[in-house]
Amino acid sequence: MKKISRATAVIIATCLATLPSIAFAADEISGADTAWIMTSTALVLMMTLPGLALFYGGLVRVKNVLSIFMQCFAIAGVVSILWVLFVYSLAFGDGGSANAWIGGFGKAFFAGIGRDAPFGTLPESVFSMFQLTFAIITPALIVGGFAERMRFSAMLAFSIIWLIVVYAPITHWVWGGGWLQQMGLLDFAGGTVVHITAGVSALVAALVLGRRSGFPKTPMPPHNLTLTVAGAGMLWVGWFGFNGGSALAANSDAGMAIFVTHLSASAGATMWMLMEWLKFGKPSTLGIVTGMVAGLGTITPASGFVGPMGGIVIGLLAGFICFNATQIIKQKLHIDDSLDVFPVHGVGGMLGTFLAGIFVSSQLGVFSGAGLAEGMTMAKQVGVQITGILATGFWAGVITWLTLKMLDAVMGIRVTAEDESQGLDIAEHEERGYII
Amino acid sequence: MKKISRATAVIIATCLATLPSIAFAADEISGADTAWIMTSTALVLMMTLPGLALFYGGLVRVKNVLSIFMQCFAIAGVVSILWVLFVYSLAFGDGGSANAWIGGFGKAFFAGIGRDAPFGTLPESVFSMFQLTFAIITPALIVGGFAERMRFSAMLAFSIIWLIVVYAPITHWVWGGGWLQQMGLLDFAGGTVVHITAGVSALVAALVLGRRSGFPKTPMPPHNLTLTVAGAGMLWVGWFGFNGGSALAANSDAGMAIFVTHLSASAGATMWMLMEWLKFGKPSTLGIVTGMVAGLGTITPASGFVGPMGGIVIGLLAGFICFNATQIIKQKLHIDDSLDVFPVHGVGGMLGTFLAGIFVSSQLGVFSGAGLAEGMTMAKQVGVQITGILATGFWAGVITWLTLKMLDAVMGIRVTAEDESQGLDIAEHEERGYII
Amino acid sequence: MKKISRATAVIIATCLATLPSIAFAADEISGADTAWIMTSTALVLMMTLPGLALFYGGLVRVKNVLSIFMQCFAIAGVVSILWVLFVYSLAFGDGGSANAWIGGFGKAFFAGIGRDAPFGTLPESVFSMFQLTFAIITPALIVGGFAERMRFSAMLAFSIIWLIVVYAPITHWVWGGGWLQQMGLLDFAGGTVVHITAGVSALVAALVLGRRSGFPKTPMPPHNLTLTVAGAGMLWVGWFGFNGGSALAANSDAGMAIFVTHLSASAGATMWMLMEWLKFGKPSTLGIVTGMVAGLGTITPASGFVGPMGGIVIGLLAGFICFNATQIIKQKLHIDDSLDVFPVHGVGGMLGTFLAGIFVSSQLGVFSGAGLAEGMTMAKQVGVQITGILATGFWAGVITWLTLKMLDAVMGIRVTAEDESQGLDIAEHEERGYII
Amino acid sequence: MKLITAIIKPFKLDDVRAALHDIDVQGMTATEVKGFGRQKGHTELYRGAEYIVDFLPKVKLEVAVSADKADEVMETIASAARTGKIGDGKIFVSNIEAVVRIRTGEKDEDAL
Amino acid sequence: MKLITAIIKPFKLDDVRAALHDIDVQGMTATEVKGFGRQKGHTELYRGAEYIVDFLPKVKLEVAVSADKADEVMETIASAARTGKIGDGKIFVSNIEAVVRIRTGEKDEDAL
Amino acid sequence: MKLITAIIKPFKLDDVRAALHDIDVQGMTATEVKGFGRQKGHTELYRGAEYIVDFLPKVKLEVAVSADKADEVMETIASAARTGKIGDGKIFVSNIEAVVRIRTGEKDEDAL
Ligand SMILES: Nc1ncnc2c1ncn2[C@@H]1O[C@H](COP(=O)(O)OP(=O)(O)O)[C@@H](O)[C@H]1O
Ligand SMILES: Nc1ncnc2c1ncn2[C@@H]1O[C@H](COP(=O)(O)OP(=O)(O)O)[C@@H](O)[C@H]1O
Ligand SMILES: Nc1ncnc2c1ncn2[C@@H]1O[C@H](COP(=O)(O)OP(=O)(O)O)[C@@H](O)[C@H]1O
Repeated sequence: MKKISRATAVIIATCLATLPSIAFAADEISGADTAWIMTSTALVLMMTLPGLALFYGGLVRVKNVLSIFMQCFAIAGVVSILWVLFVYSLAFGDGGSANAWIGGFGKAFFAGIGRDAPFGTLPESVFSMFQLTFAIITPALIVGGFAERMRFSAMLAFSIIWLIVVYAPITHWVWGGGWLQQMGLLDFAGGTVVHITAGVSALVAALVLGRRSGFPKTPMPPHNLTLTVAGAGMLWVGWFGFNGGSALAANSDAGMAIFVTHLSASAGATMWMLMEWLKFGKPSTLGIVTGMVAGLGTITPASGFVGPMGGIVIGLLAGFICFNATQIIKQKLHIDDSLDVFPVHGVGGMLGTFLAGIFVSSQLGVFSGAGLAEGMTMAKQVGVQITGILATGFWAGVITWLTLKMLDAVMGIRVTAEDESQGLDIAEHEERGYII
Repeated sequence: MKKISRATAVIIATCLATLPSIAFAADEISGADTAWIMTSTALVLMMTLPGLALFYGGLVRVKNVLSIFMQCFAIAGVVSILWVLFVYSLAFGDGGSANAWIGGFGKAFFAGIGRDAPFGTLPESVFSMFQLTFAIITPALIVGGFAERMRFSAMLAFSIIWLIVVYAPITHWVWGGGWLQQMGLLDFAGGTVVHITAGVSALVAALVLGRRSGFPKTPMPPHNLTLTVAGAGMLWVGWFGFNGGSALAANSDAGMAIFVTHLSASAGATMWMLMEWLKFGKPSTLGIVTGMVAGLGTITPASGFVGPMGGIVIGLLAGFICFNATQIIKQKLHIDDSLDVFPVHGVGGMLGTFLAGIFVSSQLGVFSGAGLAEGMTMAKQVGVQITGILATGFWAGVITWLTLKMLDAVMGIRVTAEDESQGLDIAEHEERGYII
Repeated sequence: MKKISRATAVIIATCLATLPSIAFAADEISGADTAWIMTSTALVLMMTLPGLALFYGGLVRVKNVLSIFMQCFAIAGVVSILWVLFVYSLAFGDGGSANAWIGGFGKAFFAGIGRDAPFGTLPESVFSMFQLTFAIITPALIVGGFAERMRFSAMLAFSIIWLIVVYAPITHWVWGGGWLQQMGLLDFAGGTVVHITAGVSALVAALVLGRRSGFPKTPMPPHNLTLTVAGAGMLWVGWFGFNGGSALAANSDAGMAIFVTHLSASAGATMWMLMEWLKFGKPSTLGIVTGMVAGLGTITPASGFVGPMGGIVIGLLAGFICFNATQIIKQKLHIDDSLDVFPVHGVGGMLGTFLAGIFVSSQLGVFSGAGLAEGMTMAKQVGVQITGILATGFWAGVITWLTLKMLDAVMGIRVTAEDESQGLDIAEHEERGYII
Repeated sequence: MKLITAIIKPFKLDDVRAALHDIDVQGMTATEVKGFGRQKGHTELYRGAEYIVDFLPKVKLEVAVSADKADEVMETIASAARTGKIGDGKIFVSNIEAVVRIRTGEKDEDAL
Repeated sequence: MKLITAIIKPFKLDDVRAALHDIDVQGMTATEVKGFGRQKGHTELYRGAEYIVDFLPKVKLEVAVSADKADEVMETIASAARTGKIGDGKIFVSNIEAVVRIRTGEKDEDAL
Repeated sequence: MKLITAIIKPFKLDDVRAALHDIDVQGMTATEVKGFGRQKGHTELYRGAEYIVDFLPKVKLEVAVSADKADEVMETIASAARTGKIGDGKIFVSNIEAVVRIRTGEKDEDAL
């Protein structure tokens, strides 16, 4: 019990910080915590640029590699500007009477926040910048669902609307003092906020946009797995900042979060390798890195709450379940969620959010975690977790569907068949990846 | 006013440290600051190796990709050795009566500096190593000006002379207690020291060496934009260490520097994308990453002084002005500054140094920065900034011109036409980038 | 003398920590140290994934690039799981009466170690995770010895046995309170534990497996030096965490370790470049990055003990000696240590472990280091160093030979000639690196 | 014997191969080539520098067949490769005087 | 009809195409090839292992033309591709018996 | 003059070149091609999606020789390229009517 107080202190602090209280009046900025969160910020930015860009870029056909890069960079640019203008305020500001649902405009333009204003033990600039890197990677993850066929302009419009209507409120619900946080949802680093929202939205986008022409008959193998592997390595490393940084401090919570994150990635990779070995006779590089990402996505919500052996179990389950999910979505249902965002991130996020409610328990022997919060039972916690999964998945799915339908009517979301066959690099950006 | 005291404390401290005083006698090494600056050092090294090497390497033709890598690595090797021998001392040592212009040899061989000797709140080894990463990237940036045609041996000779005669003194002027620092020049992380010197020198080198054969008639498109994008991502991430580390502490100045750096990169990228969209009908990956670099270079001198909204404005201006500068230099004037070092870094560095004098002001509403130093007016500050721009640009340009002319007479600086057509990889290094 | 107390405090602390004492009862976790070691952990992981994977991947022929990646990722996955199960305990646990040779199972499953349990000034989760990244990279380095011809399943079996029988005990000898540590061996960051063990094992593996078919008649040039250079840059940067993190604190020892690490890399790169220039007429990119790795590997054991000028000398010697070693092993002896692991890491590790005993001295003028421990003479220290070199090299070599012979009898360790000619990517993993 | 050389659009390769397979032609050799013709290429822009890519990626297919089968093969390729849009490509027929199967040393018609 | 096959230096491709364009030949097909001949390649060194690259990158240009135009085309290519240095390449002329334009089904001269 | 075109296994290229060198043939041109024939390709698997690669990488070697040397060249290639396993490839011989050496303008036999 004592332990959970530490593990959740951060979350409670975050919550309080959004209230117009004087709770932090006496807070001091900690150099160590600041150093660590600035480092984590760099690591999480590296996850998207160049990490995810390379990971995804290698998976598409050679004619679309730049379109992936372009989408990742454009999202980073536009999201960052909107973040300062008002999205940070919507996510982490005080929403007054609507605070259960959404923050207000009090922090718009980052105005009125002193250079030295503390947020917990961090300068608020550092907290806001750290969170911004999460707001960048989440819409960038969705790109994998509609890769190789969406118009660039429509992609940009979609990402902007999605950021404001899906990402900002859900972040507020879970981390900004909103209803899910009040309810006690355990989501340390973004199982719901990042992975479920991205995974579900990618699935919906894949369905609304339709399959790539030729799918599933024509093979569409990755054009350059060296990029994918380079990106995978950066994702693994960067995730230490993603989960470790979510402790918002350089302490043992951060340290344990990194440890379990690493172990889950390892277990996910190993399990996926074994599944392929058993099922197809040979394990593949693409498989092992996919298992790694599944392990990473799945541990994310649980990373601040579970112990090393819990982390391994979560990773093994991630490898097993996400592997099967991938087979079902693409090979059985023939849904062209092109880069498997839903089966890996969506399913992983759900699984991890669920398992966080279990492996947090301090009653599981060597598999114990930090312990449930005072007054919580495992059953009650799991109920909260399921509520969180359903609420965030539902909201993300519905808004994505509505937004894309609306955009399709207004501007068209899919490139012409000719542009698709020529490739988005030439058709949308007039350049080619390689001239070798 | 209070705020500027913090923002400039570092600079003043740096200045004092170069005097033979006992100012730091009572200083304690801070673990947090040390942790952050060691991290920043790693980030800034990553900017050059592999960041800049990949960024530049992707932009040249396939036959010259290794020559770029080789130049970056060789510069890193040779500069580092010279740094310890005497260049660090010239830049940050005490120059005695000549201290306004150049440091002395007191710190040569890093001799007499104890393992635990403090420099501000850092071990001096950490400060020196951090600064060394700046001394590496600056000559490496110049490589872009003479890419694809300079002899390797001449490149090495040039870089060595340039380091000693341009980089060391200018660093001393601006950060080592020299005349520009005394005058109150605001250059937080190297708008003058790094970007103006590199940009101007690259332009002069492009002029002295002459155009690549075939330019501008023959198209010379980038051979592998996946390298360029990978490098661009590392530059973005690494710049957090470049600007954030220049606070020399893990505090809110570092945090705000990172925040504005990120925002300027985002705004620069977005603006360049919009410019291309408007002017050419389609935005490109190469464009968006170039805009990002322009935003990063431009915010550099200002990054410790401005606020988030100021950062966005600086980034937007960087995107707009550097975009047009690129068009003018290459398309109109047909100067073969091959990888656009001057229009991006040189113009960006000038612009940012200038704008630092404006957006530092605390009188600009939501666009306010940390505030002018006591006794400064905006007009006076802008005057100082312009002095800094002119002095550093002039010195770098003249010395580069003289050095190259001298080297051309002594050893020849350009490869033969045949070697140029065969490519530097085979001609100068007997190896090829790809055997696929 | 005073200085060495600091430099060795860490090692002594490590040693004590493995004893069932209450030595650390009063220890406090330091936020700054925790921040730095978490950062270092990320940096060292980046060295393997994607660093080493890319470095090695670029050096093989195009048909085997994925097999290298696969081996690196699979090692990371499996080693990490075993680490928590019992390998960490064997390396750093208390071995009771056998403690001179091996740790016990007391820390198996990471059980009984509280989330906040301190290890020195770090949470133990952070110490264990940092050490895990070393346990990953060491077997991954060996991959270079048997590249392009070993069966994936045999590679996995070998790595597992090697981790348990070679890596765990040797780590215990040197850092876990074992006999070499008691004897006063200076190995700051793994000259013996990592580089000698990996280098010798790679050499033995190359001999047991035999040459690649066609070697040395058929040329087998690197297929993609852009990968190798990208990986090289990440290795250089990551090594700051490897050596700097080995101080286990954010202090001046860490700072100086980074400084000398960087200088040795620079000197190694420069020296290799000069050697090629003199001997072959042209310096190459592959050469300069190989020299860099030689400089890094060689400084590793010495990095906490020597000064900047000592670092330069060590790097120059590394470049010179490892260059010649490479020529001898491959060109003269025709041993197909395919990616030159022994001449670079093995010879470098030996050289550096030896030189640590010399340049630690505080009697060498500008080349002085931190000073010998009390009661040590240089002769005695060098004797200890040589003992360490021989013991670790011998153990690693013998066990590797036995393990491979055993595995060859049981399951076969080499792919068929046909698979070798088709390439491991298709034969073992059914995928291709590039479809461009 | 005749050598049928066809320059076709790359994405038609699978269709053509299937069609040839149906008429019992199993051996053939394909090469990636750059085609210049009536169909025009595209423009690329790099930092404002225009770069006109005037060639189009095509596949050259070479099939050696006995003389009496040449017409059928030509027709088959032509109809499988046709999209009706500019740039569909050409078929050339030339004479081969001798053929050897390297593995067995078989000659001429037997070697096809 | 004739097939003119020219092996030329890669950097001469643009000149040759322009020259052919001037004499009204618009269609042609280019392939990247490796040439072995009198002109020698270069040496590459990787960690001391010497690697002799004895081929040279060349471009093979294939142009089908009517028989009466063959000589003019040959001359044009030869003069546009000439640098006078070793390795300039060769031109081969062979006979084509039939041509089809896939898009339209046009035959022989009409199909060129 | 004759054009000998051989489709061979890539790893046999060096042997074939050496063998031709021995009988004084020095010029030739090689192209990387994809072969379809009796020899089958392999399967690739990406996240469970099967991808059948039915072509095999081959090298096409083109050698122009005087008519009287054609048989010797054919035999030489055939024996140097033979492994006896399926997929060894084919050799085709066709007629060349004219040859030009671009550098000198020499014609026909002199140009080889
Ligand atoms: N005279 C020619 N000789 C060789 N190849 C040709 C010739 N004309 C056309 N080709 C090839 O055929 C392709 C298609 O020709 P093009 O003129 O674009 O369209 P179409 O065949 O529909 O008229 C070209 O890209 C080129 O590869
Ligand atoms: N007998 C030949 N058959 C086919 N191609 C040839 C022949 N001889 C030369 N070539 C091609 O022509 C190119 C140039 O030939 P080379 O002997 O180097 O110079 P030159 O043509 O100036 O005498 C070679 O690289 C090769 O591609
Ligand atoms: N009729 C053909 N026309 C052109 N190329 C052919 C033909 N038949 C075979 N080839 C080429 O020869 C190669 C070897 O043929 P294959 O049937 O696999 O084996 P083999 O020659 O041993 O019977 C093929 O991959 C293909 O490139």
